Amino acid sequence: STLAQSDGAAGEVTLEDPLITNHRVGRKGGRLVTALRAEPSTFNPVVALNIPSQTVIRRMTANLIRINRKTQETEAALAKTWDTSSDGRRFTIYLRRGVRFSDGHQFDADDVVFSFELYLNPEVASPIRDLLVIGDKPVRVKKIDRFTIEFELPEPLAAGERLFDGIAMLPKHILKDSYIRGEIGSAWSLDTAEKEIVGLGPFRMKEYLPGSRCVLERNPHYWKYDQEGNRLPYLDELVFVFVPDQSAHVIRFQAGDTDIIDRVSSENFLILKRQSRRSAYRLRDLGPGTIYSFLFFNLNVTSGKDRQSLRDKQSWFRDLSFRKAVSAAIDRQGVVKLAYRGLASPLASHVTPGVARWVNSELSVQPRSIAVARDLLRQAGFRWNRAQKLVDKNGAVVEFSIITSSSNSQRLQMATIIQADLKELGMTVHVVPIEHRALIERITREYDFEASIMAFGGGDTDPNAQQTMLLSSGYLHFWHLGQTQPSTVWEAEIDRLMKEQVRTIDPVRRKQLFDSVQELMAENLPLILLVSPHILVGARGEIDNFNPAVLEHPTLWNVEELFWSQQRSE
Amino acid sequence: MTTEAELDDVSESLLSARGLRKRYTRRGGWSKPLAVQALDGVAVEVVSGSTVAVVGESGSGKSTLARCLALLERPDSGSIRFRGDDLLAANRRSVTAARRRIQMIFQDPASALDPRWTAAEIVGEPLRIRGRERARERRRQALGAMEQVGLLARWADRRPRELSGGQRQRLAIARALILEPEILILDEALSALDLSVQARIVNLLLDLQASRDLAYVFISHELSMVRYLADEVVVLQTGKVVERDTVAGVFNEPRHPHTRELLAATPVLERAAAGGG
Amino acid sequence: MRWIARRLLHGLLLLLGVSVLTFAFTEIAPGDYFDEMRLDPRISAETVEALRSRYGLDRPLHERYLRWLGSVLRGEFGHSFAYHTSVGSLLWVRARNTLLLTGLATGLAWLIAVPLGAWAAASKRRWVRALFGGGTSLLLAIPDILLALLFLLLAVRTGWFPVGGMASLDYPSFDAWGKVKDLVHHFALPVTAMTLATLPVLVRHVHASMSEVLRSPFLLSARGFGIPPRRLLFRYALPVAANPLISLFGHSVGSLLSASLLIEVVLSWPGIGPLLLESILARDVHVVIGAVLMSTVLLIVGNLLADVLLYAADPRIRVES
Amino acid sequence: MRRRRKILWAVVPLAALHGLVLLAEFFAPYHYATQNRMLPYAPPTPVHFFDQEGRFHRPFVYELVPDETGMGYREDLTRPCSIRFFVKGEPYRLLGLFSTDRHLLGVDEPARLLLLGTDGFGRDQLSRLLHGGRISLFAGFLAAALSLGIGLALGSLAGFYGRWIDAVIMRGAELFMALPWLYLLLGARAFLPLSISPVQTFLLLVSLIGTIGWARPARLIRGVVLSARERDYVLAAKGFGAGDSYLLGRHVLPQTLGVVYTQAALLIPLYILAEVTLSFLGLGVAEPEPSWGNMLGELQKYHVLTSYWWMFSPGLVLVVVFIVYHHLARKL
Amino acid sequence: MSSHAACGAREGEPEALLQVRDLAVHYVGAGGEEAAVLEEASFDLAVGETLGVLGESGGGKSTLALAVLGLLPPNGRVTAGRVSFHGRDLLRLSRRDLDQVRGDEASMIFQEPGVSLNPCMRAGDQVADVARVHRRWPAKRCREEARAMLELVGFDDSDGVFGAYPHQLSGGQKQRVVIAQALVCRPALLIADEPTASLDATTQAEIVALLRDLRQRLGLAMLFVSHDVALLHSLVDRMIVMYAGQIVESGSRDQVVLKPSHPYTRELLRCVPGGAEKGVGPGRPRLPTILGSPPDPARWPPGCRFEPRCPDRLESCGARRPEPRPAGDAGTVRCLLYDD
Ligand SMILES: Nc1ncnc2c1ncn2[C@@H]1O[C@H](COP(=O)(O)OP(=O)(O)OP(=O)(O)O)[C@@H](O)[C@H]1O
Ligand SMILES: Nc1ncnc2c1ncn2[C@@H]1O[C@H](COP(=O)(O)OP(=O)(O)OP(=O)(O)O)[C@@H](O)[C@H]1O
Ligand SMILES: [Mg+2]
Ligand SMILES: [Mg+2]
Repeated sequence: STLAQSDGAAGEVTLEDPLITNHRVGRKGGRLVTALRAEPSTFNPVVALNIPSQTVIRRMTANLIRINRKTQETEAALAKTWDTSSDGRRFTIYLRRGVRFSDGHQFDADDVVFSFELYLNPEVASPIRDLLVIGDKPVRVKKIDRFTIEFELPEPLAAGERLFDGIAMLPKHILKDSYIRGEIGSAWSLDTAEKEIVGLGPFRMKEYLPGSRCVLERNPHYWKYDQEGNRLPYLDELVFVFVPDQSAHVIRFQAGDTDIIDRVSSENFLILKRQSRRSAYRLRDLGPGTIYSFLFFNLNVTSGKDRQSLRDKQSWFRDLSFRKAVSAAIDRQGVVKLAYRGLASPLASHVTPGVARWVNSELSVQPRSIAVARDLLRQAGFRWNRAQKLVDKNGAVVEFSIITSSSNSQRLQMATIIQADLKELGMTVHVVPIEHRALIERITREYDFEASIMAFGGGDTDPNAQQTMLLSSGYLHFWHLGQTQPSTVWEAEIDRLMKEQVRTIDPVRRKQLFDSVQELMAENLPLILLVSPHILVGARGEIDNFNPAVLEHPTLWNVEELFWSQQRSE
Repeated sequence: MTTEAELDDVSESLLSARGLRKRYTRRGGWSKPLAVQALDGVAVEVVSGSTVAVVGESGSGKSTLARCLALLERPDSGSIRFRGDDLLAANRRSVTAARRRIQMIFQDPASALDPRWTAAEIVGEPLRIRGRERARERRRQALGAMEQVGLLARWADRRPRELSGGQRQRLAIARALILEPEILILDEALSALDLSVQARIVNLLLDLQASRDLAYVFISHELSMVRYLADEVVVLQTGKVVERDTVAGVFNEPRHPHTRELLAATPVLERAAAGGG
Repeated sequence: MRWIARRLLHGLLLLLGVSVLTFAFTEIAPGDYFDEMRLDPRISAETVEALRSRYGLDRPLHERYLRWLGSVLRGEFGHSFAYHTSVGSLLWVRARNTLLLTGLATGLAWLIAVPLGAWAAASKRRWVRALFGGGTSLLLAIPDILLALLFLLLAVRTGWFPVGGMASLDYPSFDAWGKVKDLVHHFALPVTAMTLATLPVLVRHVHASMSEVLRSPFLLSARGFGIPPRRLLFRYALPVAANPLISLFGHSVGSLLSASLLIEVVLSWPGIGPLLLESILARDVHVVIGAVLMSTVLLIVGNLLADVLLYAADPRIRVES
Repeated sequence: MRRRRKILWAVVPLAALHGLVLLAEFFAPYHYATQNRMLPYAPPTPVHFFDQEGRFHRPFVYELVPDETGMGYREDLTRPCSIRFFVKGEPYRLLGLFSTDRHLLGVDEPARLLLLGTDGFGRDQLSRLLHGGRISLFAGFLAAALSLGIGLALGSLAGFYGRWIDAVIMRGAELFMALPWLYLLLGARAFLPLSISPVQTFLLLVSLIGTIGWARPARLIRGVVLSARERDYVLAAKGFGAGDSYLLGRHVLPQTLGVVYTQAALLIPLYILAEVTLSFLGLGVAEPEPSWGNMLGELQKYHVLTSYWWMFSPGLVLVVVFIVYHHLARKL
Repeated sequence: MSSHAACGAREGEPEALLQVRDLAVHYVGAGGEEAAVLEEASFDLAVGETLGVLGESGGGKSTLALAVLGLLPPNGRVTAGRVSFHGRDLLRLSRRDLDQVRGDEASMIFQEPGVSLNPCMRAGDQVADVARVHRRWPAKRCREEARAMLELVGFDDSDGVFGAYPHQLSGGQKQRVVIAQALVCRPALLIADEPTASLDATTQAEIVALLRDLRQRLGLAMLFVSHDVALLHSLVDRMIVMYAGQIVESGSRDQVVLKPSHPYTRELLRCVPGGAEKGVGPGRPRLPTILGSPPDPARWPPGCRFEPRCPDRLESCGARRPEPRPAGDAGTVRCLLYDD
């Protein structure tokens, strides 16, 4: 394997082509404190999954190519430049020369090859691997010379270079041993010595205090410079304090214990806003992010006697008029007002307005109309009994349950609102909050539910990232999982469109294809879209270059550029 | 010293115990269990209509003997015969029947009465357990028994704590008598009472003995009372019988040094002129 | 001391039983740790299955149990799925933090409860009794969670106290005095909340057992020999009243790890409570079992401690050996 | 006599409370689930006696309308709306028996009588409080009864017969106290069908908790039984030929009543509160059904905690109820 | 009422050690009603003298003893009277000053030795502690003093006893430790409330012998409460007899026991089973008793309290309250029979 021909690396190279950034030049010094909702579970990019871990890891590591969170376009990172072959299957990446890891060791193609080997090895079972497996075949990586690598995709992939954003480059000299021992999964865990965690990001690990905080310090070997030739980052230290409770985040921000805050809930945002006149912080409502919440019905094919009542109800759920009526009855404005205090946007497409590049702007939000809903139901053969309850053709009373995750109060609120809305249609709805794992098990494995409210989002904005949900065979195709053949015409059509857009390199054509997909989704309502919450962030007024974006990580994506415009009085 | 052999030929005895042994182990959390030989081969013979007194210093096993004789505690070994039946080998039914014939008054009156019950309920309890009479009849009989021991009918609905010590003790006696037992075991039943009440109860006991042929096992450390009441005296010391004799024998010619010690220690009122009062 | 050996054996069996049953329980609860990944668009179902089998989640229960037992023998107490590390090291730090909080609070609560309860029991003044009864009733009646929330509100409104964390970021740079001040500052709120939560029960018990002892004749006798009131209360009555209190003390030692859950969560204390809750929700099974066993150990230790103390404090038990 | 009077001090308020809660539909001005989407987190409506000119009226309120900031509310002073008694409102079945639509209190349209303000859905907090008490109090009762029932049975068996029965039961109790029951609850929830009503689900889970909670009372009761069976009157009753069941029923168990009452008074509040923790795990009472536990749980939201003081009302009610229960426990 | 009529107050003698005048005590019952359980109790106790208190159970003997040293339970209250001890009125002393008297100049021991000792302190420490509190000696000296006292009360093995906990001692030993506690500061007065009632005969004899001996050696004055006539007669110099909260008779021991004046005393003495009445078999003669029962302390009869049970009652007895009057040599009696 690649490891066999290890350490053939030649001598030292000085940083010949640093990345020169283009932003306001800042001043060095200071410490930035921010809170994490949970403690990172690992510092190992190979196995890291949850947001807290990735938030920390991404400040300590770098990618070959990254997606600019603001423009949502790709830009050079460790790769100085890259070439894409005309069929979109082959990428040649030219590394910056003389880049060093935070321990001073030089970074070159061997590290890249090593990193991909880790990610791709099925034994390691890295969650990243799935990104690099396209149509059942993994990406091929080839070292051309010390600073050039060639990647070959098994199939053409539109916007394939976006893949590199999620893949951190790892130091071969540090991780080689544990990889050979087969213990890469538990390398760089929480009890690893701080010095051993080495990366290419703007910061490196200084101190980790279990349960309370982790402190990163400036990486002295970072490869970005500002226009005046100062090496980035500006900040001396970046501190993550672990604060499990949402409210506590706000409290600490208010108290000045933390300097930057993201993922503020709408209520808390309003509280902060009320006080911001008095205090020195800036709050930003970035508008809808990539998250879309939706109500969906169980359209899975189930067997077994105990599911008989579900199958009876599915005759309603499969009825498009029924779904349309439900959608028409939902007071999305009410949801925005009550569950998000106005800081959310009702949705027309499952692509949110936050993804400006891809959203189909032709689609419009369905206004609430009980009359329309009633008409739809009546035409579909539903009636109302004397007690004003909705009954179907067979005289069965329409009654179903909506399960939601008990740990998410917004979704619970939405369910409660929908419950009241549908009551006006004569439907009896039970809201059943259940604990998250139980919910997932019911939806993904047992298909034992009637309807549910969930939300998707995050990750890349590119349509490719939505395949798992949109393709009828996708494992996030929650309303009907495990299909070998598309079970409806429109699902077949979506499958076709999605497969086509993957292969289409032309961005305009791709957009057209994806617009059609959105239309089909909106017409057939497998997901009854609700709202997209706004991304709400805040930062202390003295933080300069603060340039939040809706993509992950909203406030720290450009942490190397942040600086204290005046030394904080302490 | 009396040997068991001496007792063997007493054939008309009502209750006879032989070779009673009882050992208690006290468990502290830490130490190894501590054993106390409370009874060590005790033999007692009770003839109907007679009074056997048991004396001895504190901790000599008097109460243990009483409980064993009343069949409320199982001795480790030995035999207890009531009217000739060996009760330690008998079945549950005959034990229950025998228990009703042998009643006991406990040393501590505070613990012997359920504080939640009224006087009439307490006295009527044995009837209730036997379950033959209806509630009204039970109460009637209970009131009768209370009257017998000099308790007023208007106290029938009081609870034990509302009665004085002497009254409580009398309540216990009334309760013990209601089943018309043949043997009554009194474990220091009179010690808590003052002189005049004590005298009243003693008189009652004597009357009952005369009219019903009741036998008593009388446990006490007040030797003057023992001397007055008992026919036979058994002296216990650390679980063993050290002397057994008639009252006259024990008081006039005590044989065992322990008995002599006991006698010498009791102050006796010089009555030379007291009668003239 | 054979007795201690027996108790320890007992404890060991209890631990074994608890671990077996806990394992069985985790089986009953729906879902497992890797289910969460099923919602992640980047991760395929195959990867999830691969991970599950890597951690042995596809094996039958008894096999998993034996594997876990093996790791206990190695001192690792299993492996945390979420934290990719051995449960032992993971739990230890949080347990320490929790013990710091609850230990301080429990100590403080006892320090207050004993004199307060004794004093109230001895006092003949009506208003003292009324105030005492009312005060403890009120404290007893305020649910822990409400108490914690009120303290949070206090901290937020006044800004006098930091919310969460055990020390400031700059802690290492402070001088000794600064360190002390900083610690007091951070500990004040959670420790007070915790103390107030445990106090009323303790005070009630002290009061009850002291009242009983104060009625006992030997105190009257001692009073008859002119022993002054304070000495009477603390030197004479308290050791005798200690008996039931020691069991209570054992109990409060036993619950050192579990008593502070709500307060830890609300006041963001980096203790074992939030971790346990998170692990239960995340089905990070070994962490849960580890935490449960840890508090069972404490339970056993508490009982043992109570017995030892009882032995030391009560000559009636001690001298017989 | 005095004792009885003191007990009355606890019993009367408790009885009144239970009455209020039982007849919640009548005392509550609105249905607990009626949302008023224009009035989320409205403060308690001020009740007035004097109008703008200072003239006295029967009590009346003004309609609340959102204020200029869009964050708060102000009174629409143009139109006073009188408070009336025995008004017609939403129909309901009283105690599940009579259909009626009369409510104790009401107010003229378009104002709403929100004496304790509203929650995030604009639902009347007072109405929810009254309804919520029904579930909470009942749940507390149910669970406590189960714990005590089982505890009494096992504890008295252990104490009375001792030996191996005692050993087995007490080891079991230790085990029970150490186990992480949340898992069992999660598991149990998974087994319950989704279609049964949230209240039933909750009560089932509460019963489970109650069943599990036997260990502590059992230990206490065992202690009492242990000392009670040593009493001479128990021995005496044996002397009258009494059997074990008589001794247990007549002499031993009555002794434990004190502990049982005290435990009941401590456990009921405990179990009422258990719901807060349960809600945390999604096992509490589901929306829109109110209970004191899930209403109190709202306070965990920072904005509710800091901004809407009237949302503390369930906490206050709970504290009062608990004080009364503790008082009762001490006097019994 | 007047102090001149004090029972047992002997004129012309040297100043008494303890002078009790018109002492009255009320108890507040559970229901709130008050009961006057002690009334008009007056007596003197000279240095080195032993006074026996005999009487009906519930007659107020313990109450009297407790009231003298201010040890009444919380629901008891002295409503009138004076207790002068060494010339100081104990009833007017503050708790602090009273504590200095108790255990130092006057001590009290109770009926049950088993419960009079602190179960959690070593016997010797309990004795030493009394010395420590009153004398403020260094600890070592206190211990020595305690050890000496333990020897004095008859422990040969004073070291062993010193380190023993109460439960390791027998009833008699415990009572002796209590006595040592009471005497370690060499008080002038010892009040003993039925100190031997719960002990068995041999132990009782030992304790009584000890008290007799100590009285001699330490010049101790004693107030000795008991209902055992024989015991009192063998121990005390003078006796008072109490019935229903009143002192009904007082006088020298022989006078009270051998020539009782008050009908109650006479009746009481008749109840004592003596050797004379012994008999064997069912034909045993019955013991004499006093008819009826004592009155309820909450509702005393208006006249003589013994009147309902008195064999010698006069017609006026039911209505007139008898006052104490002199009888015999330096005795008193409270009975209308002796009114002239
Ligand atoms: N249930 C028991 N458990 C352990 N030891 C006991 C028990 N009952 C009695 N003993 C012990 O047995 C011995 C004899 O006790 P018992 O009560 O029979 O004496 P006693 O002669 O009645 O004494 P007293 O005159 O004090 O009543 C004592 O040492 C006592 O401590
Ligand atoms: N704490 C108390 N509260 C109310 N009444 C009491 C209290 N203590 C004693 N008494 C009552 O006061 C009266 C006198 O009691 P005291 O104890 O002085 O009698 P005594 O002569 O010592 O009797 P005994 O010989 O039985 O000890 C009795 O009627 C008794 O019931
Ligand atoms: Mg005895
Ligand atoms: Mg007395």
